[in-house]
Amino acid sequence: MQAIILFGVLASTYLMVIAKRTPALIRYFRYQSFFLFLATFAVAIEERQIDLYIIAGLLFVIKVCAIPYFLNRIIKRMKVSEDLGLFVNAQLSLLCVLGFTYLSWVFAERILAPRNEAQAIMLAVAFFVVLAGMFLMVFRMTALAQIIGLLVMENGLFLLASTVSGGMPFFVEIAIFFDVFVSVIIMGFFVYRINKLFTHIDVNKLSRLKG
Amino acid sequence: MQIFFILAIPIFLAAGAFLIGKQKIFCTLNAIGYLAVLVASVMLLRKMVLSESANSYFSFIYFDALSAFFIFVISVIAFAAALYSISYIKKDIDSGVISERKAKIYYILFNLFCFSMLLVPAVNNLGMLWVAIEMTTLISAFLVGFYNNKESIEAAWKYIIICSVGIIFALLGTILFSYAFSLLGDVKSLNWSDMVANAGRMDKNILKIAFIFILVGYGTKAGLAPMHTWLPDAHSQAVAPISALLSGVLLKTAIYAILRFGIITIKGVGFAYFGNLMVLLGIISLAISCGFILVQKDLKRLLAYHSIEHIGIISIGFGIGGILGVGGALLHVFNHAVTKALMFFGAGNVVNKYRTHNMHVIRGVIGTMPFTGFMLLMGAFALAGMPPFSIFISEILIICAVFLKGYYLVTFLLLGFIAIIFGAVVHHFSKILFGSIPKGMSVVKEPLSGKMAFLFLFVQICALGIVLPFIKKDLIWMVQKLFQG
Amino acid sequence: MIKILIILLQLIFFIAVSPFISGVITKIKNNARMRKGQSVFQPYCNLVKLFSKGEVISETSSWIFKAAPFIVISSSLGAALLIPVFIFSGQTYYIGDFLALIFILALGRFFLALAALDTASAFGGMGSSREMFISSLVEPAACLVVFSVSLQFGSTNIASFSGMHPVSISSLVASFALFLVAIAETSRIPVDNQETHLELTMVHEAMVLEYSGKRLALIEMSSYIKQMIWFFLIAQIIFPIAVPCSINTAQIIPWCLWYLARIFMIAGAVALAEVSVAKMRLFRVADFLSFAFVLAIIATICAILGV
Amino acid sequence: MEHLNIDSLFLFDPLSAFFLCVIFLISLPSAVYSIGYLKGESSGLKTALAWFLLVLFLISMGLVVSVRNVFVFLIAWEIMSLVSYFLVVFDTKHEKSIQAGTIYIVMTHIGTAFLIAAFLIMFKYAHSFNFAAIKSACSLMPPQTRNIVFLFLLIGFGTKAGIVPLHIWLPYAHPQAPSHISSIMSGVMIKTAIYGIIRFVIFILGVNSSWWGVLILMLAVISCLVGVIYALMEHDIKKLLAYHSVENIGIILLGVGLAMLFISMNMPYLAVFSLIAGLYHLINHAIFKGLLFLCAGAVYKATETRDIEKLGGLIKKMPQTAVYFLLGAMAISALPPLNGFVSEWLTLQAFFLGAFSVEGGYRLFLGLCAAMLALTSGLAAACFVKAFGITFLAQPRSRYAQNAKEVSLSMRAGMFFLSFLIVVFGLAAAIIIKLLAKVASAATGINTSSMSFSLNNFILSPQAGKGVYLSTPLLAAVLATLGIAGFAIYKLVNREKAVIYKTWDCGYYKLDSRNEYTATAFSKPFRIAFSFFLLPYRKTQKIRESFYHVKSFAYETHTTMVFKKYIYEPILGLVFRSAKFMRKIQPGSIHLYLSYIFVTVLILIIFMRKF
Repeated sequence: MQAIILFGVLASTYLMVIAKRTPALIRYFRYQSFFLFLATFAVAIEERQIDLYIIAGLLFVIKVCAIPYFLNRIIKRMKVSEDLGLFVNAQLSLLCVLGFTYLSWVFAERILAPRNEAQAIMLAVAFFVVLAGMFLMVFRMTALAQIIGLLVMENGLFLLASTVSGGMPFFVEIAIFFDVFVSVIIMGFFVYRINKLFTHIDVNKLSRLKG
Repeated sequence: MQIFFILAIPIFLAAGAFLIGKQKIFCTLNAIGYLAVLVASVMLLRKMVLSESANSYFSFIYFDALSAFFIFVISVIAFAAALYSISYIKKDIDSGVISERKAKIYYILFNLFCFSMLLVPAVNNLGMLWVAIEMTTLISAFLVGFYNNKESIEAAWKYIIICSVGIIFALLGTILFSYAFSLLGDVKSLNWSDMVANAGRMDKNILKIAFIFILVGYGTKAGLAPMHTWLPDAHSQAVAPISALLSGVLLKTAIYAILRFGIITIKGVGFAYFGNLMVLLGIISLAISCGFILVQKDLKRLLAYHSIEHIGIISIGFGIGGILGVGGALLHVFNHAVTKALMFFGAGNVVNKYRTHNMHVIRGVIGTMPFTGFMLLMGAFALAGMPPFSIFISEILIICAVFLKGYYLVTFLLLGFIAIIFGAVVHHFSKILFGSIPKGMSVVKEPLSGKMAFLFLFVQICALGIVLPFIKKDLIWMVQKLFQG
Repeated sequence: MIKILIILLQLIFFIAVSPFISGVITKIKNNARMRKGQSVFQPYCNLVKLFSKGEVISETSSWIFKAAPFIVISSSLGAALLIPVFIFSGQTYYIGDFLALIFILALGRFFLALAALDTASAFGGMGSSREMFISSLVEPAACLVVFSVSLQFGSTNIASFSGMHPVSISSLVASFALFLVAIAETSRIPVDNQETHLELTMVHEAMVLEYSGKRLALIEMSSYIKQMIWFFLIAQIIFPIAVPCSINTAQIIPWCLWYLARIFMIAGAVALAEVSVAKMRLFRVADFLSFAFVLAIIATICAILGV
Repeated sequence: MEHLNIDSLFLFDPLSAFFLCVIFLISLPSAVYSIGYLKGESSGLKTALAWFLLVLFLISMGLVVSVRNVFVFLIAWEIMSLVSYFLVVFDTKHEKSIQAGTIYIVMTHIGTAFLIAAFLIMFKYAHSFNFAAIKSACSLMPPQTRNIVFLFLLIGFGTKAGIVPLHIWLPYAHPQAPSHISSIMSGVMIKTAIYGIIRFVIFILGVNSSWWGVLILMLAVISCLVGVIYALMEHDIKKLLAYHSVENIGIILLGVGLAMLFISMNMPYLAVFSLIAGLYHLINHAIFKGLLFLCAGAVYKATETRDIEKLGGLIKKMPQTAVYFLLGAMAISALPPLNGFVSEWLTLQAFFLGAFSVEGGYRLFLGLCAAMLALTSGLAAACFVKAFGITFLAQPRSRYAQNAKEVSLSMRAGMFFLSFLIVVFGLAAAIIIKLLAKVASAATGINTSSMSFSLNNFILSPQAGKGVYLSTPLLAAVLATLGIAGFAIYKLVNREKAVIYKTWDCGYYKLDSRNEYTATAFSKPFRIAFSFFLLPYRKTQKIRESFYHVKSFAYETHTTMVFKKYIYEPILGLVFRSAKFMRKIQPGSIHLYLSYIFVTVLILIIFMRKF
């Protein structure tokens, strides 16, 4: 059961890296969050703690429904081309991400001392998701891609937290969720502003402040 | 008890700003509110230093001398910024740059920003520490993008993206710390006090990696060298009192967070690891800021790079450790905050009058604005580290500490960079301040509140500069006290 | 009381004898050029003539022009007092030593140059600029000669090397260096021509161009005295003479004759040098004086090696 | 921090007392002078500010020379530089003074950085900032650290004193300040650096290797020659005096260097004697340089220009200032009865006496140094004939000089006091030498009760046995009587009245001021003689009316500032080029910034082992 969920997370991340258009990217993000929800739900069943259930539910509501809906609304409101503006074409970025997988596997295995085999895989997948988020942010031009990259990294962290130490204290989890949601709204607000002022959301052209 | 008082006032003021429409009445109320915060923090600091006990309420609020010191620094600068923003915002409204409604938003954000910054040192749980810092980023993003023109929006966007990435790394580090802590017993808690208690038994390897993530994460927020790229853009585009708060105090809260985790790693892995990392990043930030200051054209960016330089010096100070090192660094935190705030206020006035950031255009500030010009001149020399002012004392302490520890190369790099930066500062500021007044510039009379803010800060720079060599006992004692956490 | 008498005697001796020496030099030069030339006492006649003539002072000049001759004559006579002619080495006079002599001469030169500038004429300025140029380049050579001499005799007091002493190579080289210095100082041919009428080539003469009458006489006299001082110093190093401890008439006559003969020999050497060499361009004088400086260095090295 | 115990802050040994009296001896007349000088100032506020800064300047200098704790010394030192920066930049209107101020404060700060390094090394051994503790700790310092500390101290104090390679700021900073301030700066502030060298190198560090003395002597000789050659080429009167400060600092350092050489060869008598010569020239230079700057200020106030090519004939319009300037000029070019002559004579005697008791190579070295000193005094005399002659004598060359008027009483009072001091210090040399003996013994720690430097209150006798005597009062009396005798002969010989007529003009037309000798012409022989060092540049241009008729000539010549061109500009260029290269780090693209963060994380993790 654990393996299927992890495979699902991996697959959605690879899809995200290949995506060329923003709606596709959001859809794959939705899949990844759904698999993440399944993972936390599995852990919740195993640990049988009430707050884990609430967190899983919260995760589903925010990450799977609210944020993607919010992002899609932004795209519709802005008459901007849906092209993601890749620095690196799809094939090369896929190769990169494969390299990242190996890197995170080595990192998890050698440096962090995992207790058992299952935890090692979980650690590797978590770090891989973080690295992929990083990749998305650096090698995609549009502002929305950067927001999604940020969310993917946050997903990776959440996966790490829930698997490794059985999740952080309940109150902190809620606060982190709330923070993530607020930051997405604020970034969306700024994307509107950029679009109004610069008539495009290609962040790479934003280079008036030099030196 | 005062801690609630300190945290509550900004919230009330934020609500007040929301309710009271008339901006003129509210701004003075705001200043009085922060005066109360200042008084409370002074009482708190005195109580903490004397009573030596770290007390915590409902396992959520926890503070000791270190956090009391940082709360004191934050409240000093917040009060000065509140005082200054009275005249600054009024001038902006009169000149039609911002509308009445925007001023209201400004005050709401200002208070929320101060609340979140005051929250950071008070929080015990490391997760909540992360949340508080995330809040400061989000709120200050609005304040950076306040003027809604192309540059400020770009600066705000860069600020929010880079700091969010940095903070995510910090979250990664926090999780690894909790993972290392959970390896010991199976109890799951992120409370700092528990972690410090049994830091010795934690797994060394994980602590090392965790601290690297923390250092890079909160280092981005603190503006340490390779991750400083957002700082010049954000500080040069923000509203003047806000950029004073940003570079005076926000960077220090991030340093505070690094210190908190640093204490754990020192107990866990040993001082050398923490020290070398901090000194390395300090030297890199000194080198980069020195390069940029030399060829800078924009006044506010020059001050922003100066913050990077001083943050570098502070991190070297903490990295060296020992009574002199840490004492010097803590002193430098306060001195730099005060001086930088004064300089940003002065720069705000200048930019307001000359309508440009470009230093080649600004001439004869002493002629057009005698009071601000004089303050800028004194501030520039204070910043560059001339003796009658306090920064010189703390810099000498840090150099002494570095020298006594035996890092000769670091000392000569430090002295070299400080000398080059001194030359650049004098070169830039003498060009701006002196020289003939450009045509059509009238001598302007500054409002009283603006002057009060300047005087309040200037007195502190000079007082410390002169008094400090003589009061020595309690500073050292406080340092020892602080460092055990 | 006797000391004052001796000082007066020495001053009169210098004032009286020095014009005679420059008369002798011109006589030797003319004979060398197969000419009869002016009589040996011609300088005295010039002085008498000048003292009786009227005087013209330029309107642009200030009190410096008027006061300069007196300072120049006082500095020359002051320097003359330091030379132990009648003031035997026994009674020490505390005025100064060899070094002080160089500085006292510099005082006279300083005021003469200023007076030349005061007359607002191009020639005066040219003369003073060249004079200061030459004299400043002479200083190091003169100082090193004093150094090498004092190394040999233990102190810079002129009296110390005025007694009998063996003539060593270093004192020979030092005296030759001093000879070149003297030529530069007393404006003899290779450096400056005294008899020329072409203002553009003059150095010393250009400075005193504006003077006339009694003031010119005073300046002429001081240059004669200075000339004699230099000749005496050279003579003292090459031909040492035992200073008689007491004045008894028996020895005094041969001693005086030998005393004056030395100076005339130096004067003869200078005259022959003048005749045989052509005047140098001003900027070559710098090399001439650096040659004198190198000679002085050689003299010092020999003195150090005790040769 | 307990090292900062500031209990016994002050230290009044004869050395500090001497320097304190030097400071107040010069600043008193300058303060009186400034009453008149600042009268024309625009607003009352500026004069009040000028007075405030002057008082602060004197206090900080007083502190520097009398404090016992290294930390407070450093603070006082930096305050002194800061206040003098404000004074240099005092009339902020013209661009030159701002640039001069920047060069000045940056150079002094680099010097202070070296000082801090040296003090830190001392602090490391002594664990306290107190002079006494450091002095005792310095004896157990290993030799090579002693050498490093000595070099740092030399560079640190050298920048402030204006020793040659580091003298670049002096000709810019001193002329820009108001005259009474530049007289204090030139007269006294540079001397605090000499105080620093004496106090820290001779008193605290203790000299035991002889190459220290030789290094200082070489630097001193070079600064003497460079200072005087550049002064000869300079036509701005205050810049000329500033270059002369470089030269006289060289002469003072000759005395101090000799003292260090003799201490290292443990010859106490000679060490004390040469230190006395150095200190005596120090106070003499303070007096006559102060006077010269005040006179230059008076000339500037009367004619609003500092370029001597435009002045001339001021002696008729400003007789008293001319006399004071003449006295100063005579003193600086070491002409007898005055004080410059005495101290230069003492320094030369120090060289000669030193040569007797030193063996082999050192003798030649001392001889050559003495020769160079003589050359410097010769060139200085030439330079001041030019300065005085072109400024004061002959006909006025421009309408500035034409309508110059004598300056106010307070300025003349300041100048009179200093010129009176010149004469007094010249004549009372023997007495002053006795006082200086005490000061030198305090500095070097050698007790000089047994040594006698002057027979009685009139006659100086450097070496008892050698019979070398100099008595300035007797010399002055002799010269005066001879001069009066000459005047008497002049008066008695014949009664004819002197005729006043125009200068001889080869019979063409009435001479006007244009065919007077100018300063450039005066210094032309020197420019040719020292062309290997000055690299003169000359351009003549015919401005033609038509092909045949030449309307006028344009003649332009200047000398290249060797140090500035070949040392300072390349370094500055390098620093600015590397800074410009650094700007590429922040090109504005957010993606690059993000990649910086990720790369740092990767690097730190990879090199984790090393930390």
